[in-house]
Amino acid sequence: MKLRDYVIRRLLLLIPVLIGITFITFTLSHMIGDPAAAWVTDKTTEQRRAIIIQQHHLDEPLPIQYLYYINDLVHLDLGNSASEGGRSVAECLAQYFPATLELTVASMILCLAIGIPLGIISAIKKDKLPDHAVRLFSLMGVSVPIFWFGLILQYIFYLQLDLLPLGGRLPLTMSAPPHVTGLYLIDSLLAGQINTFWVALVHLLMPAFCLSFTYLAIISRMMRSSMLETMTQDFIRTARAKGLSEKAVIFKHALRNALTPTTTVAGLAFGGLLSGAVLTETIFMWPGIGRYSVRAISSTDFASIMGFTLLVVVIYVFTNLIVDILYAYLDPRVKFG
Amino acid sequence: MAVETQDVITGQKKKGSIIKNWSEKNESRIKEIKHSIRLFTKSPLAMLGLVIIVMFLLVAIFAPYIAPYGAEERNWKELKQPPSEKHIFGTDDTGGDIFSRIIYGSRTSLYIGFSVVSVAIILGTLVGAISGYYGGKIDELMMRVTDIFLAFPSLVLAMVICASLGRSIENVMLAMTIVWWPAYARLVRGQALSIRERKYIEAARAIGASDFRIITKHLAPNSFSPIIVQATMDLGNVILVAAGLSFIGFGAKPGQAEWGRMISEGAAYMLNQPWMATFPGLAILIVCLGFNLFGDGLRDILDPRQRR
Amino acid sequence: TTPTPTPETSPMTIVSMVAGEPESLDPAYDYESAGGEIIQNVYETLVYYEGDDVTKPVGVLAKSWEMSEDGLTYTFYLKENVTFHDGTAFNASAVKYSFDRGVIMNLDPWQSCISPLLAGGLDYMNSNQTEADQKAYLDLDSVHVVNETTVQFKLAKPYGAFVPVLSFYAASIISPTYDQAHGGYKANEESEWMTSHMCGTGPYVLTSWDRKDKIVLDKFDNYHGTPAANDRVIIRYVDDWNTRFLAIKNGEADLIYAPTTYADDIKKEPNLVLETGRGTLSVTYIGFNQKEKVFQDQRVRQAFIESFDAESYLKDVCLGYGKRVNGPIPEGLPGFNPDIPYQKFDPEHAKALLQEAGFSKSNPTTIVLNYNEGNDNRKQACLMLKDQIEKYDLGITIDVQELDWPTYTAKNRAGELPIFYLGWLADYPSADNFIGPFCYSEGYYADKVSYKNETIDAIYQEALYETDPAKQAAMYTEITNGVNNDAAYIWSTQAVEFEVHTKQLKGYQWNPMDSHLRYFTMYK
Amino acid sequence: MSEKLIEIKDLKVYFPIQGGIFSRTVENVKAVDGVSFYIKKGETLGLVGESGCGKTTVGRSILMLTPPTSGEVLFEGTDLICCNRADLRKLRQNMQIVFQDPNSSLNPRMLVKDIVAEPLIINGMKKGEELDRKVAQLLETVGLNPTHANRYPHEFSGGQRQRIGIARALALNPKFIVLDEPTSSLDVSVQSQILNKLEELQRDLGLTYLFISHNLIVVKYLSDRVAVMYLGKIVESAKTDDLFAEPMHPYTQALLSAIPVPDPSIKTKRIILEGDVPTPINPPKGCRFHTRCRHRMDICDKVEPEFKDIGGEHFVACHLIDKK
Amino acid sequence: MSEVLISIKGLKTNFYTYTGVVKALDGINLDIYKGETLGLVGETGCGKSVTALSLIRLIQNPGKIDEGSILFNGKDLIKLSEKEMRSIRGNKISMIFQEPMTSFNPVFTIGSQIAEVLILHQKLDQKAAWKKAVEMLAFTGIPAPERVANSHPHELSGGMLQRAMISMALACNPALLIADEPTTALDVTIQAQILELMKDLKQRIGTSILLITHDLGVVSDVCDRVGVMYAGTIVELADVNSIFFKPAHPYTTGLIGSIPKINLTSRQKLDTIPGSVPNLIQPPTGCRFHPRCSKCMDICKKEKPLLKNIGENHYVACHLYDSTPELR
Ligand SMILES: Nc1ncnc2c1ncn2[C@@H]1O[C@H](COP(=O)(O)OP(=O)(O)OP(=O)(O)O)[C@@H](O)[C@H]1O
Ligand SMILES: Nc1ncnc2c1ncn2[C@@H]1O[C@H](COP(=O)(O)OP(=O)(O)OP(=O)(O)O)[C@@H](O)[C@H]1O
Ligand SMILES: [Mg+2]
Ligand SMILES: [Mg+2]
Repeated sequence: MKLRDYVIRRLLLLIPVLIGITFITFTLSHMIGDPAAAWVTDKTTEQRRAIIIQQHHLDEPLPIQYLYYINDLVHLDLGNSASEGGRSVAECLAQYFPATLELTVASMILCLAIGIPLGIISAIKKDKLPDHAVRLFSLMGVSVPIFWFGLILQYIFYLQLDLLPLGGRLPLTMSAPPHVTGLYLIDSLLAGQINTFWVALVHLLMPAFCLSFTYLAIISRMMRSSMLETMTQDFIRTARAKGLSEKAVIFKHALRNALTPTTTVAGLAFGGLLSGAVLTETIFMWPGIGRYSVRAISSTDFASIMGFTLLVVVIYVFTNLIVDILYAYLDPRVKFG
Repeated sequence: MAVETQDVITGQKKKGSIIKNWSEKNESRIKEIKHSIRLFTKSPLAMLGLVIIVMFLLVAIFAPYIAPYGAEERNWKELKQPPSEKHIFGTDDTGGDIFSRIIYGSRTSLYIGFSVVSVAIILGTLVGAISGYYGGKIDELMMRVTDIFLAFPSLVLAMVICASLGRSIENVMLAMTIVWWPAYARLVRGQALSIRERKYIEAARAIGASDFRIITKHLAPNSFSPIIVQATMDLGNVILVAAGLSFIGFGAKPGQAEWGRMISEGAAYMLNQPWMATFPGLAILIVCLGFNLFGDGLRDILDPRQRR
Repeated sequence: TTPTPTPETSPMTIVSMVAGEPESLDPAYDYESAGGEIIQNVYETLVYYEGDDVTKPVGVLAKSWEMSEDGLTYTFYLKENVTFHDGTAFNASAVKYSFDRGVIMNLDPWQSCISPLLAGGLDYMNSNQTEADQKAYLDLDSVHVVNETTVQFKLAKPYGAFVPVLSFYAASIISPTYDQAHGGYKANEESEWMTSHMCGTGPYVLTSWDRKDKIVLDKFDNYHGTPAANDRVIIRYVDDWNTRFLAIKNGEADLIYAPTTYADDIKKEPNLVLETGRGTLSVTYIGFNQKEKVFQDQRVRQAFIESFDAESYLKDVCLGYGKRVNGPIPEGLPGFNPDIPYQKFDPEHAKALLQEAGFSKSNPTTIVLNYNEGNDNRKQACLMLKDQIEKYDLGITIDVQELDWPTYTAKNRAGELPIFYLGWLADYPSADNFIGPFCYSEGYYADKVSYKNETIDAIYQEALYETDPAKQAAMYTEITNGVNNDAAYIWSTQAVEFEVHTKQLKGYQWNPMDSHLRYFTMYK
Repeated sequence: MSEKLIEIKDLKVYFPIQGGIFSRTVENVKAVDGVSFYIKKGETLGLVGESGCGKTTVGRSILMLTPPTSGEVLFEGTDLICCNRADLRKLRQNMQIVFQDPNSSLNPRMLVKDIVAEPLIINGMKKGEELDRKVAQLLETVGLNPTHANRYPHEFSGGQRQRIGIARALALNPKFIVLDEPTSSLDVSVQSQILNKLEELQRDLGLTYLFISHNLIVVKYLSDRVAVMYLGKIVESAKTDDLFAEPMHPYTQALLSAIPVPDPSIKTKRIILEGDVPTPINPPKGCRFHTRCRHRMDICDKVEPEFKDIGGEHFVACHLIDKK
Repeated sequence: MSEVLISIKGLKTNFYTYTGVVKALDGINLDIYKGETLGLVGETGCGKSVTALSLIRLIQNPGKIDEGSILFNGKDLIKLSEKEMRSIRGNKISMIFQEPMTSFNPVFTIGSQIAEVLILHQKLDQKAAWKKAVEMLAFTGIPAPERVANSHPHELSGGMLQRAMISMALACNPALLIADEPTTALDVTIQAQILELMKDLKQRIGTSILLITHDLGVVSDVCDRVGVMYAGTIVELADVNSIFFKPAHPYTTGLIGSIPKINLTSRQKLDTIPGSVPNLIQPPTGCRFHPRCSKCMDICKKEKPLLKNIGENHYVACHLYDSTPELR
């Protein structure tokens, strides 16, 4: 199959998935007693409620309602956020998303930058002390409650050592760089505010590390096992028989092959990071969609919870798609199927 | 592990058929188990994991004998006490002894972990085995369904389900089961797909075995090991996610000895009473680490490439 | 270019850090304290109080007022030369506009406190609020412009506490020009614009509102009274206690909101001042829902009351930051009677009562006790009660559950909570703002918990129109005793003022009617 | 030795390949594309050919393990393709298969006795004394020590595992066994053990074999007749000695000359075939072998040669024969 | 006979596994002459591959060469540093493997993988190496070598890849080519192509070849001399005719007898060697073949027989020949 066909096929396969996702979110929205919950707050009067029910066709039979629901989604009408003073959910998401994006991308970079070398070391030193150490470290990563880890990091790096700020994107006394992308690191550079850039970077460190810890572990484990797997392959023996040095064998022949499966995991990790942001952002007072969703939960603001979920799922689905396509593109052996 | 075989060929064929003696009958089984144990004991990390899990189980079982105070015993005169001889991990904001509460909390965590994982395995295995074995339309349909579930990051899906079901441990467990089964379905299906191609399945079909027999006798036992590994590690993951959900407000009731809740209650006092959040967090970390270490070790043992 | 840390901590800027963000800044809509705080600093009411007194209303936008003989008409004479933030002049029509707007919009604070008092207000509330209904109400002209500086209120029935009601921030006066320029108002609908914009006559102008982050108020230069002692107030919304605490320790904040649980930590800080001791106009209580079978039995209610060790709760859990209450009326309000005894803690008697009521181990019962999420003191109180009752070993399990605030209030409103911990904060400083909700069978809470005592209802009706304070106080005492006899509520505590600021901050003032703080006297 | 036990007529087995955007069947792997042959009672038919030419598929479809796309598979005159499940199950007891790879053909989690007993249990035998005796007897038949019945397959050597597979195949007293490269993964010394055993069993039990192999020498040793397959078709079939003495089809000739003969005194001149076997997805038009044939003629890439009897049970599909 | 190229003496290689020490090679003695093709046959697991890998010191963990020497050009390969050994691998001694499909790195082109050896050992630059690589491909009879050089391994057939493998192995004109079952994974007709090629190359370049196989047919076809291995020992070493027509060791006799002969006309029972290969963790004492030997004597169970010369270049390790006077 050609790459183009493969891409088209994957995109088409996305349709049932997206329908399924909306079906699930629709079902969940209708499970909470009040289908109008997305548009009303506890202060909405009965009269107003009736109007809303009519406006959003909530009195129609369920299948019809589902179509209206999809229609609303397509028009980015995700309802109003009760926990945000009734602002539209889409507006809230747009406001908070850049912070989350900045955090997750930074974590992703940390994940790869630390996880891959660790995995390689672990594979090369299999069953030796460095391997045990890396494995223990990475298993710690998947075992640690991320929200607790955040607290401990704060306790150590802020309270005890006073090296890093407690939370937030910038100090309370510093104003945000002019809004262009919403990513402070980029915006501050664009505006030439080098100091803001550094300060924002320092603020990013702890939450990004905290968030990346889990996936760093997963990536280093994946890297280790795919590296080990690759090292048993026949072509490695061939490379050695050619007289190549061990370094060349590992870094030229094994690494390329072992990296490909790791990219897929990295793609999955991105979705995981987004959801991990729920907990991390809460701990680090990071004004992103994760913290927004937790606030929404604590006030049963269902429209916001749903909006958050849909956004995350859609991003997740699309990153996976992109990663799969990339994978197919990178690995000459992959048969598109 | 070829057997010395001269007796096979050179005669001395014992009349009297298969031996009835138990130990001889099960010699191979015993040897298998011994072999696995030996492999296992060679891995220090896996052993550490096992020790942790066993300790954890013992703690959960004998909680009332170990814990100096009750799970919900509160001394209203001793709020937020730092660790001391009387309360080795200190007390919380309701005067509960944190040490005792952590011990009792292991029961909750185990209960959640085992219920979620076992139900997810049963459901997932059923769907996965059927899907993988039959393939075709059924497979296509079931995999699309799991696709949809897997399109959600697990914490997020569990979160919305909890949000719409309402707050209780039972709902958290239900939500997590809903979140977890598709992964097992996928795993088992993958196994089924690869095992389906093995010749012994074909051999079974050639001797007229029914689908039911093939699935239960041949497919299931052979797809067992990755599931066991996954399940072990998932016990840790489930405990972790449950604690996460508890942290953001789903799950345990106020005052209940549950680790996630204890952390979230303690978080507000991190500045001046850090023990309140630290110890329950450590408990989660250690237990999950135990399951993960053990699972990781199991994976190595059950991986045929690692054998011998 | 240089980094731009904006000088938010420069001398004349006061930074206050609080927990919850306003829902709305519209006085006709907002009914919670975070919004109330901003409204009280930007808008003004006709009357308010001085110092920490709440017994004697003084004029703010009004110079003076008088009540008609029959108690049905109030005439207010307004201050002159008062301008709104948009430059337009304040006058009697502005008052009329604001009141008509509140009634017509028909939202929570108005429905519960103001509309029913005005002539035709109740009818309008009970109508469908169609255009015709609106017109019918407006035609009644219950708020009547006599001249530029005189305005008359016509009441539906005589009501002794009408002037205090006008100090409620919902009765703030907004600029009609400004509101009209931004869409005006509609029935049953919050005004989108006025939710996030303000135009009043107060000492501060709303400069900006960054959602979930901060609100900036700037000194209003044309203020008619004593101008604010500072130039700018920044109110930051920081949910996390640790951050707030660290911020004030680091000098990034001048005042913070602090829950009482942290009192010890605060007192350890040499640079901080804890302002406390004066009682707020609030009562926290545990309500029994008499729709529930268990709580129809007065012995059970009584037993629960005697199982709650309010004394210890105050001392050990609240660390003494709070006062005991003997009934619905908090100390400091006219009508409060210190002679009414506190409910007593008597576990043995309670146990006997419960046994008598038929509870035993062989017939286990579970009772769900609710409170709202995140309120640690309430959690502690509930668990305390639970511990005590379960100690009797009579097969009673108290299932303490937390609910998020919207669900909690919704369930409460629907009367679905069997037993719950709640608090009531005065809207306006009058005993009937407490007696009514708790004791009158159609009052806010009594209705929810199906409490009804006809004798009390009768006394209440009478007391409402009683203009003699002493007589009225006696009636309230009678009501309180009656309610206590009926074992209708557990009276838990009256909260006290609890504010933290730095030593550098001067000019701190506090009034129980302040919805948190009013900043114009503060300086550094 | 004349009655036909198995007869295959124009058997076709296609495997669909899904592709395109909607994963529809875009092409077929024509694994077996019109194969006819018969096997007489008590004889062994050898089936040889290069890897991927469809040998296994033929064997599997005789047992209905792969449903044929079209054609007839007659067992003692009954068409298996039209049989219902119940009948098929009965008939199947008469037919068994032994696989190439003894490692994957035995369930690693079952004890040897359970593996051998499984066909008996499935066909209604109860667990107990009698079953044990039968299993022991089967193991002895194939030359294994019955005391080893309580072991796992991995505790045996390759040759022994293959014997377990044979014991399982024999359990139901079949008349016909498909031997799919039963020795190709074994060492020569072990191969000879198995070949001897197969020979012995055939003699003792009167079995009929379809012996699939790519090792012509082994085929020659065991078979009465040999059929040569190329890319889904049989190109030549004849009595073993005839075929080896006088191969008619150019492919058979090349194949015969290509086998390295384990005898240094024989130095044959190899016929080296150029190139690789084409894919069975789009097999060459006309004669499938024409792309690699030394004697290619004009007609070869246009007309498919007929599979003709040239006398003495010798069939060939080649245009050269027509010319002669 | 011509000069000795490589001389292996008393080579012992062990694998230290969880279950025990696998004594894979138990003192191998073997000379490879210049220009000859030496076949190494034996059942699976008898140590053929381990011998080959030991020769170029590519035994991986948990394996270790514990004893012995490998003399090559006057140097003992066992004693060389890893760096010196690397300069020999792929250069003086090169190796090809059984599975051509998996022996190439899937992510690089064939040409670049061949060029890599040339750059490494002959210090050619990128361009010259590529040119030489294409030449080498053409040398092994690959049509359109340019195209093949630019292909990724998965785009080529097995036969093609094995040719490319051979091109790569021969790129630096090695003195010895080790071929570990180079045709086992291939089809008969393709196998014939590769065997022809090897015979052809042997004539053209005169490299010594160590051909490992378990196909006696292949051995008889291309080898000059044959070593028969059993359970980590060489039991017999002789020219190909002697092995086939005058096998001396009972194991060799059994092996030769167990192959069906092409010229048999009627079925006759094949010879068999009873039993199976022993477990090398606890190998039988004395002669490792004794439990399966039909001519087993008491001494066989106790003493390990040494490789003895029993005729014109015919060596055998068996106590049956203890009394035979050495010829040389
Ligand atoms: N289940 C299947 N799906 C798709 N294609 C198949 C399937 N089974 C076999 N094929 C294809 O059919 C063709 C014939 O396969 P078959 O296994 O019958 O060959 P064979 O002659 O037995 O080969 P070998 O000697 O390698 O065992 C091959 O090209 C193979 O790829
Ligand atoms: N990595 C290893 N770990 C443990 N034992 C090993 C390892 N590699 C080889 N062996 C053992 O060494 C012995 C010789 O193996 P070797 O691969 O040389 O056999 P071979 O003659 O090449 O067999 P084949 O014909 O199957 O390739 C075997 O018994 C094998 O079990
Ligand atoms: Mg096959
Ligand atoms: Mg080998």
